[in-house]
Amino acid sequence: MILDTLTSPVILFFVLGFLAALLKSDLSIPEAFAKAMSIYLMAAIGLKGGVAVASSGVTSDLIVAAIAGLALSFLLPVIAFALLRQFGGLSKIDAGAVAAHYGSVSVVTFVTATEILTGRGLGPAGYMVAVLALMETPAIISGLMLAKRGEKQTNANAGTPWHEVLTNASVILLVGSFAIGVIAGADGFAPVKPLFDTGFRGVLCLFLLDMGLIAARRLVQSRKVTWRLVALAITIPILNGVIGTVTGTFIGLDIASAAALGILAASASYIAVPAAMRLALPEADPGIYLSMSLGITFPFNIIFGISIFAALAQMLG
Amino acid sequence: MILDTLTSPVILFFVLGFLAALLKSDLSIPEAFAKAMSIYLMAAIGLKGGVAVASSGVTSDLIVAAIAGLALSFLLPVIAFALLRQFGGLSKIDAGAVAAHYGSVSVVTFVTATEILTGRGLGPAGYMVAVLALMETPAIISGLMLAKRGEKQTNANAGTPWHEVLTNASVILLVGSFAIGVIAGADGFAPVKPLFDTGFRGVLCLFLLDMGLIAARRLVQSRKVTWRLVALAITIPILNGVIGTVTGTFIGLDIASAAALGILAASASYIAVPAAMRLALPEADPGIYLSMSLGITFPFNIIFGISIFAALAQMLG
Amino acid sequence: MILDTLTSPVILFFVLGFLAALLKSDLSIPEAFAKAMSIYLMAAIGLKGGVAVASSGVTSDLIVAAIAGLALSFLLPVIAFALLRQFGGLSKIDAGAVAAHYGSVSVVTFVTATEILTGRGLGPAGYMVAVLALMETPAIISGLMLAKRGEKQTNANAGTPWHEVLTNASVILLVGSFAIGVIAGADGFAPVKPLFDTGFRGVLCLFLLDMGLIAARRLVQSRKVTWRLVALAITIPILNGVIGTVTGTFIGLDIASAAALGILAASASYIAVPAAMRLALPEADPGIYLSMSLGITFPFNIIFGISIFAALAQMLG
Amino acid sequence: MIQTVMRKRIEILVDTPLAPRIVAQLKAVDISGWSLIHVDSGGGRSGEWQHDDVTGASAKTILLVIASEAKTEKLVEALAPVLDSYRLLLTISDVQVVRGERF
Amino acid sequence: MIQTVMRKRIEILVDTPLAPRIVAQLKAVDISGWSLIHVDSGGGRSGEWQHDDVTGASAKTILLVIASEAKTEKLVEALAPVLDSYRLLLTISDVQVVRGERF
Amino acid sequence: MIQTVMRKRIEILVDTPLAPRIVAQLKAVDISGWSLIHVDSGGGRSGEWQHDDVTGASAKTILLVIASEAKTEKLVEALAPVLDSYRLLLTISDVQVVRGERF
Ligand SMILES: Nc1ncnc2c1ncn2[C@@H]1O[C@H](COP(=O)(O)O)[C@@H](O)[C@H]1O
Ligand SMILES: Nc1ncnc2c1ncn2[C@@H]1O[C@H](COP(=O)(O)O)[C@@H](O)[C@H]1O
Ligand SMILES: Nc1ncnc2c1ncn2[C@@H]1O[C@H](COP(=O)(O)O)[C@@H](O)[C@H]1O
Ligand code: NA
Ligand code: NA
Ligand code: NA
Repeated sequence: MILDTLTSPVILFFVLGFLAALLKSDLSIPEAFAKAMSIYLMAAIGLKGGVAVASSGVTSDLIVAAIAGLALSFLLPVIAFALLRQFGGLSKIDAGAVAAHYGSVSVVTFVTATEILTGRGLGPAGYMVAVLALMETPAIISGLMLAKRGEKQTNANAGTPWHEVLTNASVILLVGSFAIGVIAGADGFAPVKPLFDTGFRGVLCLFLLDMGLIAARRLVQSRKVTWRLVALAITIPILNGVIGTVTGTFIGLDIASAAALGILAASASYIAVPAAMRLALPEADPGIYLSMSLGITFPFNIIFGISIFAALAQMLG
Repeated sequence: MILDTLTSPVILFFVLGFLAALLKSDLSIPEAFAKAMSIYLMAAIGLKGGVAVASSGVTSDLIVAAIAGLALSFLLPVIAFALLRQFGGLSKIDAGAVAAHYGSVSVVTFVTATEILTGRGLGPAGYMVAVLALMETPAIISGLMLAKRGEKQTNANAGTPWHEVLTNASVILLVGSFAIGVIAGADGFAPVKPLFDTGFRGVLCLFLLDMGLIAARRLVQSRKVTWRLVALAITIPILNGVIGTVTGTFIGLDIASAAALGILAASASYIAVPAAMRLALPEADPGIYLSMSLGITFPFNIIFGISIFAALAQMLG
Repeated sequence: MILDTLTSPVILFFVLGFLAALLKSDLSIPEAFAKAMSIYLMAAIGLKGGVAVASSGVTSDLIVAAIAGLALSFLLPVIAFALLRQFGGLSKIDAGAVAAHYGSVSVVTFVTATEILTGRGLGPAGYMVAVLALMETPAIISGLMLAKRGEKQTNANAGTPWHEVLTNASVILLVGSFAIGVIAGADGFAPVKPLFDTGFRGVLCLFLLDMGLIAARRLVQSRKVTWRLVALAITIPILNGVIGTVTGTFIGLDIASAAALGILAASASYIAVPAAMRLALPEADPGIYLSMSLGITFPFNIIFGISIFAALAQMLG
Repeated sequence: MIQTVMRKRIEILVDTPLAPRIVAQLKAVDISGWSLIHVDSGGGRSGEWQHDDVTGASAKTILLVIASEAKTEKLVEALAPVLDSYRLLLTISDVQVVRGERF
Repeated sequence: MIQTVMRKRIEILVDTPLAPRIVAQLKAVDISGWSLIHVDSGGGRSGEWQHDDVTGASAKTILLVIASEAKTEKLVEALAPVLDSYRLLLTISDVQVVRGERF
Repeated sequence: MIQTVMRKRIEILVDTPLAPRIVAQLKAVDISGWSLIHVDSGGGRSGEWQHDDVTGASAKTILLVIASEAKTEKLVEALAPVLDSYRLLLTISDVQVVRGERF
């Protein structure tokens, strides 16, 4: 199955980008174009999820999955924090910042997983997009709580940046286009479908080309990641992914959606959370959390994680 | 009918952007991508208009509509100028600059209207694209004449920037791709149709998302717009739109094209004219004309204006 | 046949851009968007070539064409160098730098030719994409050898920048997506085909619009191009194109592929080679080589060259 | 000759996500104007970086501020506590300004 | 040691659509070189702005010019009439320049 | 008052493809930090140019470096041989730096 993944153009473009950066090629995707693609991908996935929920309605599965997602995002940082402190040897602040990343989710990992699973007839339910959006922020709160546990009084400047967290671009875009999808329904979606559906996988290829470049450069430029942290950047997603997949199966989700919940749990944020951490914990070292989540966990999930948790969900389901 | 408009994804994305900016979200569309989309939209609309005229030929309707458009663009600033001076309390220079915006047109308002009207079986004639292009510049000239009326001698530096006005990007692009459409015809257009036709509405969604952000930020950041000016930024487009729709009906255009002429008259430029005014009337305050045209009139037209003038055209027609 | 070319939207957009720049319009395509389009075009052409080879297999034609391409790229600079020194009056260093451009290839010229030839039922074989990639770099080496012939010892700083030349963005992207096409095959390509195939010509239109602007601005801003150099910027591509087409026919390629080889030989690089020359021969004047390759040869090939070499291949074939 | 006055030109290199915080500090010491200059990439003791819009967290920006000497001193005092935790690079030089009354 | 000479470093913050006019003034006083630096956003007494390519009218740019003192004075004189109407921000400082003959 | 120290502010305008070479020179003289500022366009004796990402060869960039006087001198010496062939524009000015120990 991993081999299967490795012949998909989507993954191959990621590998191409990764190799190009390791070879120190001057290949680069203009930032504006990369950001445009990420906006497109989020709008597309939000719309499609919303349209799916518009036709299925609000089911009990949706509600159960939403609660499970919220709980996972809130609780997974606790385990990660313990590992990062004990085994990883990080300071309380750095450990809290990194833990928040692993509790939150990576939109691109989810999108790639959806594409690959759908290609195998394992497309997750539309409401998983809502779960994705819900899982972005709780981890930020628990990460900050862990980082500041035991401190007397947090000064105003360093408190949780509630406003930024709740109105952050990816949350607004996902929730907003999900809502538009729900309102417009399949009929309203039809006229915009050519752009948001037909072109989707091609754009994902080019976006993953860029993510490969960014991930490998991040890996090469990082100076502060010890071997223990490298090990954790692979162990934590496996652990989280297993917990997520088992939870998904246990609460009765279909196989594909349980796999998707596992992948969400395994994925680490590299958009919303770094921005929030830079604001709320400026003392935490961005070199550590970006190298781990973007340089190691992201490629691991794209190439191995997706297949692993899909296989696990099929075994359990 | 307004409700109808409000469930179209195209409009909903505009609303999403508007709300995101009001919530002070950090959502933003990269400038380069926004400009790319506007170039795409102008090329697409130009091509489609040209292809339509290539098959219909140059009809008397086309000629009559073109003359009407030119006249409207030249004359509408006079009414606006009087209102802005008397009721709005603006200086001669600021009033002239603002009036030029209201005589000229907004390409995006036209494009959005075309999409929405076509969705209701009310697609305007292809030649209206030529009318759109013709209406961009005359208002600049009459706006400048109004602003400088009574001045002895205008110094060279502050004269009409003829060259910039006539070769401005949107005029060149609209006229150029219209001409390409005419030359290529339906057969020549076929191979490029997938990009310029199929993807059109989806791109319009993302572009209006950005316009929502820009319009709301402009509204929030503007400090110089009095309540009187807010009232005029709604009254002038209504007045102009009614004049345009009535004129369109009167000169014998079909219902859809009369509505389109109304919408062109109602719309206010925020690309070609601000650039020209910055050059020709640097003393005029850009805060005023951009806030009015982009912050108030543009959203008003997108959400209400299009439906109002379409309804009026149907009543009259 | 040239007239035929001149009514294709692809070429007309190039002409529009060219005229807009000559009129000193402020029309401009955001750099990030232009670069994004060039990445898209290279990925698309690489993929399509790879998929074609995946189904045809490695034929003897492919191998013969590859060898011919390598030889042409390596040898054509020698003729160009002699002409540039003798007739053009350039210094050894400038002549070597310019000669490298003419031995190498222009991806966009190739892509445009492929589109136009395919439109006439003359689509070149898929493996020509591999030939394109192979022809990019040998000319750099022979250009540098010519520029430095007779020098005792080249200092380290000014040696051939092997690493940059071999990992340069367009080589990596073409070779990489060619390989992805080969691995994925027609089945793997299917899901991404809507983006990379259907939208292709439309994107090419917008890209050529930008190339028209860039080429004309380059032409206007260049101050160092004498009439002799202008003449050579037209003579060299004709000469090279004839050599390439004859070679292609002689080694037994089909008519379309022989024409394509001619066009590759005629085309002059304006991406990979200028970057390499800036590094390896910083003393060479970029004003000369960019004006010749981008300002004169590129438009000449797009508007006349493609048709000329296609006609020649048909005559010979 | 046109009258010029001496003012301070302050350049603050800051992580883009933190820039609004610095702007808030400017306003707090009554400095009313600033400009953000686009920085493409850079390197320092903590490694190299490129501007990247996807993970905005690693981009940097230069805040350019013209201010009077008195306000500049106040600003430096105000930024002192975060200089290290925000990893700011702060430089100050002298400039002649035309129409300097406004600073 | 390499020879350096003292020149003026002029920074002019200007609305992007007006930049060509300033460049024309540079040429008029015989200054032959300039560079345009990208400004992303800013704020002043007339509110805040972001670079926006759609309505180009509200973007700003920094014109960086190295020139001799004599030419700088001429430039400032030449720009004096439009300083206010163009809302220019103009600063001048001293710099050491290598290969300074050309300015 | 916060302690500031005097350092040199070096601006090097260079063709973007050559920037990595200059950065290598910085490292060679033990300067550990630099920032690349985005330049949109410009003009000089050899004509005008716009930043263009398609043919990257004609874009330019400003390398901004804060360094001690001693390192600055070393850098200028090191760049001397390529100043002309690379067509560099190099300016040096004085700045006050907070936390200046690191330069
Ligand atoms: N003190 C300052 N320092 C740096 N930039 C400034 C300053 N004041 C104004 N600006 C810039 O100039 C623009 C116009 O200023 P104003 O005319 O005061 O609104 C602002 O938006 C800033 O980009
Ligand atoms: N006096 C100057 N002030 C600022 N930038 C300059 C100056 N002279 C040249 N430049 C920049 O350096 C580039 C090359 O200059 P040149 O070698 O004179 O053509 C120009 O395109 C400008 O971007
Ligand atoms: N000496 C310097 N001159 C210019 N920019 C610098 C310098 N040192 C650091 N920087 C910038 O500040 C960023 C952070 O520096 P550091 O904290 O030393 O890693 C670097 O990536 C550069 O963009
Ligand atoms: Na997670
Ligand atoms: Na109007
Ligand atoms: Na060639």
